[in-house]
Amino acid sequence: MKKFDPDRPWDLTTLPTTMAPQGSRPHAPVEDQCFLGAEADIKQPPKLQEAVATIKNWFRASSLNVLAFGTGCGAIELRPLSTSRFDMSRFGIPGAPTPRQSNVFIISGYLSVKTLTRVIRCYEQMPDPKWVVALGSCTINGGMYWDSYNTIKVLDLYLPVDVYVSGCMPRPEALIAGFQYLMDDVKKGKANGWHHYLENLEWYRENQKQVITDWDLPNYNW
Amino acid sequence: MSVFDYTTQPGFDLISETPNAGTTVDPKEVQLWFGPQHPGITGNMSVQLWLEGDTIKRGITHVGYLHRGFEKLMERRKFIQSFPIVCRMCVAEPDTTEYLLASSLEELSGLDQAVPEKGQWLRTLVMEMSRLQVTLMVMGGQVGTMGMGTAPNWTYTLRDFLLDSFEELTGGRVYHMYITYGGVRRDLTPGFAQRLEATLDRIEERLPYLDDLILNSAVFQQRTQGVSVVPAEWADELGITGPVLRAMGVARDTRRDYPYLKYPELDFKVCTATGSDIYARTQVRRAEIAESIHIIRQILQMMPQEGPYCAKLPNMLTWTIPAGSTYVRAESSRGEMGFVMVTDGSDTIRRVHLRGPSYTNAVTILERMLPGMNIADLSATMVSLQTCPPEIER
Amino acid sequence: MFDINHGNLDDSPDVGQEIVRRIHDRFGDFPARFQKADLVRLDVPQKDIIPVLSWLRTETPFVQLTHLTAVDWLEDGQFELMYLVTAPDLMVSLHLCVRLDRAKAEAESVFNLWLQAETYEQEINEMFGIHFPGSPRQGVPFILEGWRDMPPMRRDFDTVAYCDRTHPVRPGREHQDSRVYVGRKFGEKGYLK
Amino acid sequence: MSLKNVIAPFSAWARAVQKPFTVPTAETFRPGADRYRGWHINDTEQCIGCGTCSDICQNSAIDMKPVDEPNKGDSGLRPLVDYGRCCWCALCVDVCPSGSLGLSSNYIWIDRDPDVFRYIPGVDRKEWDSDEKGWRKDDGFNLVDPDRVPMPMMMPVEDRVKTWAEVVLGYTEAEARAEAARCVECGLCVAACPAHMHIPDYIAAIRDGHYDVAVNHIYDNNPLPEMCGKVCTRRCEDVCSIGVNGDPLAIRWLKRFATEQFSDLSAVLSHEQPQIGTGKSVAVIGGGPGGLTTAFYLAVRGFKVTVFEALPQVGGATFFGIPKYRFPLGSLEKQIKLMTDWGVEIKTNHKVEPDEFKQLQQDYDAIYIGTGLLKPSSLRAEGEDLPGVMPAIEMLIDHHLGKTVEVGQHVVVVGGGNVAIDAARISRRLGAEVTIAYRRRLEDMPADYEEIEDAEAEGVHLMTQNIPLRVEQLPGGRLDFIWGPAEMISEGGGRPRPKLIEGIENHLAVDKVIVAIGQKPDLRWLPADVAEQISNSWGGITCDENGMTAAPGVFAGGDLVNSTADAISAIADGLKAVDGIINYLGLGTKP
Repeated sequence: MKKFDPDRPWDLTTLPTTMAPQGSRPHAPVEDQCFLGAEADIKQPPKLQEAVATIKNWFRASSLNVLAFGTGCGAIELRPLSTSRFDMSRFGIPGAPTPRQSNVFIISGYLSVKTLTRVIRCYEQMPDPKWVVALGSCTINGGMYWDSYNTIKVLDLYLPVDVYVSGCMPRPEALIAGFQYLMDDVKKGKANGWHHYLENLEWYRENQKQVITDWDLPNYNW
Repeated sequence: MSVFDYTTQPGFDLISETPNAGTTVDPKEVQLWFGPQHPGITGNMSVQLWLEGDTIKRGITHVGYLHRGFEKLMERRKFIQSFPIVCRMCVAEPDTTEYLLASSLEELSGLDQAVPEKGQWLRTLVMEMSRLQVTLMVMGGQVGTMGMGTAPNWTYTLRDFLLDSFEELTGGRVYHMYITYGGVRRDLTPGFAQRLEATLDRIEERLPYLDDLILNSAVFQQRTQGVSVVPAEWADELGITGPVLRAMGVARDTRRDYPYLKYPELDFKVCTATGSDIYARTQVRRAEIAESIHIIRQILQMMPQEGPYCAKLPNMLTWTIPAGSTYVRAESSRGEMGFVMVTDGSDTIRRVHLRGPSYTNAVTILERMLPGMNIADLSATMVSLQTCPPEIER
Repeated sequence: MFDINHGNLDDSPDVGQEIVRRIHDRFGDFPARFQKADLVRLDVPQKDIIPVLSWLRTETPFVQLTHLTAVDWLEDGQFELMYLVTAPDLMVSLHLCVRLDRAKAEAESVFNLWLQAETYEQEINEMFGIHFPGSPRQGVPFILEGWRDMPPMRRDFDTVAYCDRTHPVRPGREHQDSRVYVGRKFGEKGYLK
Repeated sequence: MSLKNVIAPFSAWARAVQKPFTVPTAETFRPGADRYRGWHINDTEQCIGCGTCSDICQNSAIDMKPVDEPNKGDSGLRPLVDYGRCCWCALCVDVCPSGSLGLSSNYIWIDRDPDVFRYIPGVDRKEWDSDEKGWRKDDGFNLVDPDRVPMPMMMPVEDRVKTWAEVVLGYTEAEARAEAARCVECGLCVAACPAHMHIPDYIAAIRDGHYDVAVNHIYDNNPLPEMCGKVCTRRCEDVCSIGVNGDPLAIRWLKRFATEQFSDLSAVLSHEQPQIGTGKSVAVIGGGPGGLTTAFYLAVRGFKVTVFEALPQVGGATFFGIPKYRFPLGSLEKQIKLMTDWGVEIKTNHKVEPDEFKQLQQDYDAIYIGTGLLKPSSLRAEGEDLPGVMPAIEMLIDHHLGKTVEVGQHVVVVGGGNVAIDAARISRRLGAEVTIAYRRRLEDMPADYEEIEDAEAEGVHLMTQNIPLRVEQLPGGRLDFIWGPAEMISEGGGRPRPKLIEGIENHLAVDKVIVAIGQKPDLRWLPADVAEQISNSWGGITCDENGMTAAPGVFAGGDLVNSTADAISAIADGLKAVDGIINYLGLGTKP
């Protein structure tokens, strides 16, 4: 098994099991997870830091705001999910109309290159912390569009994914289970793909620019 | 007959995004992208708008966000391998495309004569159930775009009960993959008819309440009557079909005009309305829900209980079809859907092209309806035209 | 629709036969195939296609362009354009097929006859690289964005090779074809070849 | 806007007190429907690893993974499903020829690691393995064609016994291509065939109408394909994946069809073998299928090969053992002609004596022995040496050499193998009423089931589970065949054994008793020391994995070695000896 080479982050043969460097979901120590940017400068005793992190994560897990962006076929199950039969709002999961007000991005299936551009833009507009839920086969390994010239095959090359919900397409119940899985991860501080995205931005940019030929996305100021 | 007057087309150079000579641009104009990330957009598409205040001056439809290249993929798959992929062409209504693929290749291979009676009935049943569930969904979506929450909650749930029936019959909630070459894949389950009847009763019982919430609601009437009128003279020239056409009072329906499957044996009427506005289209859809329920009940009664449901198939891994071309059509909830199928004697499709009603609805018609429209009506207009992006770009 | 030479098309018992007869009388003896009650296929030479379509559009009930698409016959060096023209009141469609030279992929636009042809022609232009001079949206991307390769619906565009080049897949898959595997395991060999 | 319309929406409040439709939370999710298409399950006992699921999968979601060494009828591969590709269309289930694959009704699988969504159903244990519900194969919907194209036969049946013409008429071109199109190209047949013929390749060529390509594939490791195409024991068809839930592909008839398309085989066949054997010579003793195979493929490589045959015609058991209504002499001669055209020297009517064998060892670089089994086994019942009791093998040889065989009015044939059936059907054509007496049950008969059916159709009476007790002379030259009924008893494992029910004697008056209960080797023509050196306990010859006996340079094959008594095994032995001889002479690439 070759080691990951930071000079050749796009070389997939160097990656042992997962696609992204150091695993697509690094398990950073708890105190690192929640204090990024300005927050990280505040010096607090470790015990208190941990307690604050736990409380913060608990709050975060209880307010997942899903961005209303149906990127692929899986979006058809999002309406039943948000209406009375499956009723995702009873889990504290409302829909949010704009990226600026949301923190969960459901990638509902395949992404064409044209959509990927918009998805990256929306993702980067979303405030931290934020999580990506990937639905269906297409996000894992191309799905039934494995030989399509216009769709990307492996989502975690371009965006950090926190939870995969398998199925084509996953039923609303599977999605609810996926959300509960995500909530658990958030509470435990395991879901920090957003953190990972910041740390490996160059690597992600490299991958993104390989498929998006007309790169004109703004650089958001984190 | 006059050739269409296309002075209303956007006098705009799309490449440089500058107005053509002779078109004046108001300095107060604002450019706005409606979609692809927008709660009111019908699927993953977008409309680029130029606004003055909240009035749309002109706009251009942009699609391609869902392009998967189905037609290319099907050219390199065996016939049976095209069957799972084709239902993804239209996500909400997969059965129509499944039927079109099956019937077009059956026609070219001569298998169409072998489809057994029960297979035909089951196909008709699934197609009609599919129309019903999409119409329910669009009814909910229509009022949802105006910020009314109760009706969508109801219609989506009613639709979900139908999806339960689909799940029981076909093994899948959304992608049924049920209609295939030679018939269908599975027989009815015991007691299916009773359960479906119960679901239909449930829908029927709720319809008067839905009427009160939608068609009889003063708010809905105010928002939709006289809004987004499609001129009657566009009908023939742009090839408008489905509820949009029937809302003009033109009684055309593929099921009746080009009889297929068991529709000639069924008693149904073509629902029409007058006014050609959003309200009229909603009226047509509301009438079609009742009509679909009526049709499904007839099918359940008339369908033979015994018998094969699929013809004897050749080895699907080596099946070849003689060279030929054809066009088959079927009535989806949006209007006429058709498949152009070209084969060349090999074991793959040479060329397949989906002709869907959204194609002209979302681009040609929508772009010509935009000038002068209030931006608040845009979502409702798109839903009433049932612009379905996966079908446009495939 | 009254035609002074032939009488009313609507009264004809078989509209498909009748319209083909009139096209034959007026434009020439194009090969016609009566495929089913509502569909007739006509193979029209390229020089005649616009006159036929204009005549159908303006002087017959065949007023609707149901679709327009292209087929790539790579081995013949030709493109085929397929126009489906429908008489909605008579419930008959004509499939007019015209072959173009693949090296000079250019066809006359029917945008002047049917408004929605602009979208069809835009898509064919993008997906096949067939140019329709005069059609308003030629060269404007419709579906693809940032596309650098040849038009993807051409037969010589290899989508698998393109994917291998552009879109990485998740590693770790390995397939053994049972035919090959069994032959190798049991020492299948040839004694002549 | 009327007041009514303003009030109308408030009617919805009437629903506020009703029970909601909302489904319960994750702990008590609704189960999937009975037919739900969820995760894959696979009954690995039933699975044969044919890979048809992988072939039909349009998502290329299924990889075939080796899980153990292949057996005959099982490739040793099992499907691995990648849920990064699967679209749950369940075509793999509907096409599965063995019916082992299914989908469970479970539908929830969530993980943060994208690499876990792959497993081998049935091998990697999952919680849904025992799920009773879910999508299963249904008899009314078949993606492969389970019904064989019927083979045209000579009709009516009564006419068959009046002539020696071929009973099986052979496929027409359309029928052959239709039959070939049923193949799923899994290759299990390749494993089952002793000679490992390229079966899927030539079937595909037949399907596409390239018969010359097919013949080249066929001749690649079988020099007697027309014989095999007509009379092979076709073990390939026993393992055919389509045959698990349907009729196996008519591989034998397709091979026959392809070879029959060309009257001059040297026009379509070609080879590019280097002439490594120039200057070397090989003697082949016994012109049966094994010997001819060795001779042919060595001659192709430039060896000087001489075949010594005791009978006036080469072919061995394929010549004298197979009735001409199954394998006309012309077909054999066509294949022998190709061999002689390509350099095989054949000496017929030449029985090798012990002294000559010593000379051959001197003159030739290697010797191949394929003399087969010719000494009939005895009936082991009283009266077996009465006149009128004759071994089937002698009857067949006499018949094929053109001698008159007297069978009289009524014949009983003892035995249940192909030889017994052949003797019975020949006797039927010679005008006798025929009864076959077999110790075990009908399903235990080693003879080809189609042969048994044909024999019955031709009026042969089958008598099973009877044990011959003795044969007595009746007045008038007739014989009394006395037999007792047997019951089948199972002891330990193994197949059930017939056991005589004591005390019952049945009588059958017949003119001849033909004994067809097997043959034994006869090595008396070998020098005693050589015979001693190479023979084994049952009188046959033991070979190593290269086909060589204990005597250096002496190779053997066919019935003498493998005792399976079919031509294709002999051909396989012949092929093994080709490699063995090349390596023995130091001409091969193998050390």
